[in-house]
Amino acid sequence: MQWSSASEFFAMGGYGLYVWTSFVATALCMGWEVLALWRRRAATRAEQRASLLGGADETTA
Amino acid sequence: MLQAVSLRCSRGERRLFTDLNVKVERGSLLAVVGENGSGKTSLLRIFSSLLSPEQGSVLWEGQDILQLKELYAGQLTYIGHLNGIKDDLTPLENLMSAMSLAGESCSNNGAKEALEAIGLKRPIHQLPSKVLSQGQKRRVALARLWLSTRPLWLLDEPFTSLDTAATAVVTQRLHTHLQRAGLAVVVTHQEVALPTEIVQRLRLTG
Amino acid sequence: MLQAVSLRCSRGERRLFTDLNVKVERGSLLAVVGENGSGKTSLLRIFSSLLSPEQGSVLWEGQDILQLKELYAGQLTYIGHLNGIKDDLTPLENLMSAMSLAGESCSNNGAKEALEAIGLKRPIHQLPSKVLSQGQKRRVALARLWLSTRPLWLLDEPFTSLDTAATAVVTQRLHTHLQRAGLAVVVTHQEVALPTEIVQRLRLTG
Amino acid sequence: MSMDINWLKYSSPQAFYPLAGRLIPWFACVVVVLMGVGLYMGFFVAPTDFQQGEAYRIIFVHVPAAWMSMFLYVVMAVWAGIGMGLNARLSFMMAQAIAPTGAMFTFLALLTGAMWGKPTWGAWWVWDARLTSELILLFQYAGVMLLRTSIDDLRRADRASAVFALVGVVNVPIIYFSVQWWNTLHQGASVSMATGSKMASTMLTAMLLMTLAFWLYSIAVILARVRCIMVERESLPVWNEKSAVIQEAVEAR
Amino acid sequence: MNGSSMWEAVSGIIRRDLLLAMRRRSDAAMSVFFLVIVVSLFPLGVGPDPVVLRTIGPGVLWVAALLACLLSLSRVFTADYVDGALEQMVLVPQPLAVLVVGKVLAHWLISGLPVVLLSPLLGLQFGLSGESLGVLVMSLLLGTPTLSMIGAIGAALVLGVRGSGLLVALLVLPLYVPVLIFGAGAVTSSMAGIGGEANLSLLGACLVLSLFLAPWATAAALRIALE
Amino acid sequence: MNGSSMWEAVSGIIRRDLLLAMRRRSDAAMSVFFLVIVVSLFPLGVGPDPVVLRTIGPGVLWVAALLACLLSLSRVFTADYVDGALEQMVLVPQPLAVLVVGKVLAHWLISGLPVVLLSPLLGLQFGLSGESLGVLVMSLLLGTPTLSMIGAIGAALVLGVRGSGLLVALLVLPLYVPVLIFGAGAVTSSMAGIGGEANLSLLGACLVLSLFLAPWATAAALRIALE
Ligand code: HEM
Ligand SMILES: Nc1ncnc2c1ncn2[C@@H]1O[C@H](COP(=O)(O)OP(=O)(O)OP(=O)(O)O)[C@@H](O)[C@H]1O
Ligand SMILES: Nc1ncnc2c1ncn2[C@@H]1O[C@H](COP(=O)(O)OP(=O)(O)OP(=O)(O)O)[C@@H](O)[C@H]1O
Ligand SMILES: [Mg+2]
Ligand SMILES: [Mg+2]
Repeated sequence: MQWSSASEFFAMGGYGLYVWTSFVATALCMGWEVLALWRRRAATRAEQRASLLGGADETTA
Repeated sequence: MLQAVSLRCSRGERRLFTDLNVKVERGSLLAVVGENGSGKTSLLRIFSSLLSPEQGSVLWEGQDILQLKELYAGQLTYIGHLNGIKDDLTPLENLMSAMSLAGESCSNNGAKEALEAIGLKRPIHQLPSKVLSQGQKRRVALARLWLSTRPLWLLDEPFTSLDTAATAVVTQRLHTHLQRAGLAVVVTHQEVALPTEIVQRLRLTG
Repeated sequence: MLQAVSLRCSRGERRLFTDLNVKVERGSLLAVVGENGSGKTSLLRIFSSLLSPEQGSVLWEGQDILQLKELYAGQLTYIGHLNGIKDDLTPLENLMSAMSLAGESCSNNGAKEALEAIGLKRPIHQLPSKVLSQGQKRRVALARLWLSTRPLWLLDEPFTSLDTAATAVVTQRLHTHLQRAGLAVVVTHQEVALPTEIVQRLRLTG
Repeated sequence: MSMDINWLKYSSPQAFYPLAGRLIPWFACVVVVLMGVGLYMGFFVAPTDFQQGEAYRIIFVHVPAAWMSMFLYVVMAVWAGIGMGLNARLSFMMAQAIAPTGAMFTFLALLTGAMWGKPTWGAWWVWDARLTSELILLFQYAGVMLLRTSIDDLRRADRASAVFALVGVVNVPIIYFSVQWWNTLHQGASVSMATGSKMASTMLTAMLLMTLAFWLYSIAVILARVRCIMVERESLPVWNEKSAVIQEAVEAR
Repeated sequence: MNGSSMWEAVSGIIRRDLLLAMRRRSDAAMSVFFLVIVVSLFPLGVGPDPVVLRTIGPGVLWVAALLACLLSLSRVFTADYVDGALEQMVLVPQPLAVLVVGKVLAHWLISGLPVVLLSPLLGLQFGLSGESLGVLVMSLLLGTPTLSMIGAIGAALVLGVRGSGLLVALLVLPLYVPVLIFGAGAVTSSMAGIGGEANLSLLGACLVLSLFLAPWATAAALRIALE
Repeated sequence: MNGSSMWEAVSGIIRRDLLLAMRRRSDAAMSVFFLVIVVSLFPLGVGPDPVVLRTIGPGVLWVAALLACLLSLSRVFTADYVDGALEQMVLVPQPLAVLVVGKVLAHWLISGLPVVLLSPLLGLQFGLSGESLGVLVMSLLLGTPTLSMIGAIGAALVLGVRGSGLLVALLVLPLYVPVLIFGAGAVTSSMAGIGGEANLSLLGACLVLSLFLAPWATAAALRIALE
């Protein structure tokens, strides 16, 4: 383990800005993607529910 | 009252008509008939001021339309060979933007009713116009007639691609327009479809 | 012989027709009629192999047209809503290049005769097509019928924009084609204009 | 899984939909574990690079992202090709589902690369072959997606974007080999089958773990997206899945 | 004829065109993409030397922006012409020149503005400094509307006159040249430490001039096209 | 189906397109004109330093040629699509891919060949030497047909799509990149005295590849567009 303190860990030998931007950006992108998909799924489910409740005859087509 | 005074029109080398005089009173309809290429569309475009005649002039209520300019444009509704609708907009959007551009804004409901009047059902209102069939596109263009409050209608072959039901509906609408002291100039090969009002026939011989 | 076997076609969300079966024998004509948007054009495009059906198949002399490919294209003449003529070429050039592309090259004189047969006079042969009137353009497209030796004709509203004289001439030509054991599928709102041969009527209900 | 699975069975949307639904949570769990281990190794086990100092740790996201960006493009093209060949809707949907994730990884490769370039090369961006071709890859993803959204008709959109995706595959080898074909600033391959690795083994392990995690992440996300697409497109209520949806619906009755 | 109905017609046109652009959200992205791609092509052709790239940077960016503008604009009226919407526009009871302004404005919002907003990022890729980036954005902000206004004349001429392609280029490009020179000049001189104010104010003058003259010329050209 | 009627159809297409180009002679001049303009705009944007200009010369020329090709190409099928001639073309009893080759060839004759012929003159303006000029012409002669072939795919894909002008650029330019790199690389390396043969043969390979693959992709795209 080469880090003696948390601040040293976050400083990343002076390259903290670059390293952490990279990792955080990656995390954000992935998190956003997952979140967006979650929402989309929720939307499709709501729609399904509506159609199931709405017209049973339509759904059998 | 629309009046043409000794109009002459040539396209290219061809003389289409000379010394054409005609008068359309309020409440009456002028049917322009003739063979293909006899100059019907050209005459209609002269009436609409899109084309300027080689000689003669067109008078609206006694005044030269070239002098009236925008005032005259405020009196007419012109529907040409081309539908003038945007492929990417829905029929509803097309109709509403055409109306607001013409300075006759209409409500969403008004537009819907106009579309329904000409036989386009609700689901179709929301499709992009490019997926519509030829006749449906023509109907979108003609739907303007249900919202127009302008006295003068200039229609170039309004019945193309329309089925019999739609043709009857448009005829009916023309009928109402004439009864309300409107006047119309209609170019068509389907004379039978015109309302049996005071129809004046102008035959161009090319 | 052209045969449609349990065709189904949907555009977007809309089911246009299902389980459509029809058979057109040599020497007979199929008139496809129906309201605007009922799927007439779509059916014609399926017949021409431009559109593939969702289900079912079209047989030409008993063989699936999707297998025949170019062989089938060699059997038909298709004239759609659009005229397919180039604005910058003259009617003569348009006709000749359309024919040579279709593999039915014709002589200069042959083309001129075809144009005259459909009522386009000599001086018009040399104008750029863009100055022609709507009906004249349609005539240029239809002139191909006078040169076509193909057995199957697929015509989408051939009579649009035509005056009565031209309509009669095209009807006459269809008549001759049927008598020579040709077959035709014609989409139209003007049924009266069809030749009084063996006409089979297919009504699409949308 | 056992060998006697009937794969054809799963190529129909009705069967695929619930299968995908069942697989996603498993992938998600494995991703979390792998990422945890990978990040731990990357930050706490792997030693400091003697040339680049700590900046090199960007490698643990940069390289996996870059690899995935290229790999996903190829996979997308393969699905597109299958779709065109067999006229299979599911394949087109897979291709559609892959594009956004691929584009995201391409973007991340560019971003993390830029973050890496500033300390090591002194510039956010240089016009070297590898960098430029990665940018081009982003454009290709954008092209596939824009072409799809520009066409209203689904069938046409599927096919048109499939043709483009297939045509674009030629660029992937160009990106991959650009470092060898043109001498550039960018690192050459440091992991290759033939010569083995030149890196410290802990670094390599961490990087490979992260790559695996990214890969499984992609699978999970893509499966989830394809499920959404199926429902949106087919507007079929549920694919014989005994899901909460039906229950809710039944209860509401 | 009165102000409010004129405003209604203009805003109607702008709304319709923005709606059309929304329908194809990709449309707005498109001129940006074009810019990015053209700008990225140059280093591929010219080679990666940063010094050379910095020298040619402003020129490349401006030429690319000019092309993006010209190309997206050259067809603003074509669609309307083909589908008949232009006929309807000419028959609107408002002065045509005013409608033209609306149409061009809508177009600039859709495809000019994004270019302006993106330019700093591209400037960075060519190694421009912070201050030069500011000047670059300013110059494009003043310059692209001018390009749109002038381009509209050309676009209208394309419709009517036969064999117009060449004529448009001949007519429009000489008018574009001053804009290009002032625009690229502003950036270059700010890079040289002279500051780009002089060039920027010239650009402003061009904008005002074109705003007054171009709509009339365009309107006239449109009327000719429809005869 | 047999060879002679196939040849007849292809030559029919070529003849018709050449005729159309003759009718609108200015359209054919367009791509040459565009090339000249872009190339001359650069010194205006970049400044007149001859050393810089010589360095960027091959790159600028190639980029300009590429854009000229792209722009003229993006509309090869559009007119045919709108007026219905494309429907007729698809229904011709010959393989569509063969007709596509004819169409692209005609297009290259109209707008690619003039660019190739004009290039030495423009190269002179940038101070290229005699041998490099030869390499430039050779590289364009091999490269521009490839560009046309690839561009046809894009043009076919965007038929009927709004905002297609820029979309086609977005689709096609990434695929143009290798050609650009090899082409400009050939000239640059001949200027550096290394000789451009390696790059030229790569260009040749690209041409052969695109000649075999592009027509099929284009034909597929056209059929899709007409569905
Ligand atoms: C925006 C800039 C950059 C982009 C677009 C980029 C792109 C790529 C791509 C596509 C790969 C995977 C290809 C392969 O494995 O051969 C890769 C790998 C790699 N990149 Fe970058 N990169 C960028 C900047 C950098 C920088 C600045 C460095 C470090 C100085 C770097 C170091 C590496 C390393 C070490 C690999 C792994 C190579 C291997 O092991 O095969 N990259 N990069
Ligand atoms: N430049 C020109 N040279 C010669 N004749 C021309 C020229 N421009 C137009 N024409 C002719 O002028 C006539 C224009 O007719 P117009 O479009 O008004 O006909 P129309 O009566 O509406 O016909 P249709 O019933 O077919 O719509 C056509 O006969 C056309 O050939
Ligand atoms: N994407 C879509 N979504 C919904 N409906 C669609 C879609 N695409 C096409 N349609 C519908 O399919 C039908 C196509 O009809 P088609 O063009 O075959 O009609 P037609 O019978 O030829 O009509 P017309 O007499 O007007 O020419 C239209 O009703 C159209 O609204
Ligand atoms: Mg007419
Ligand atoms: Mg139809």
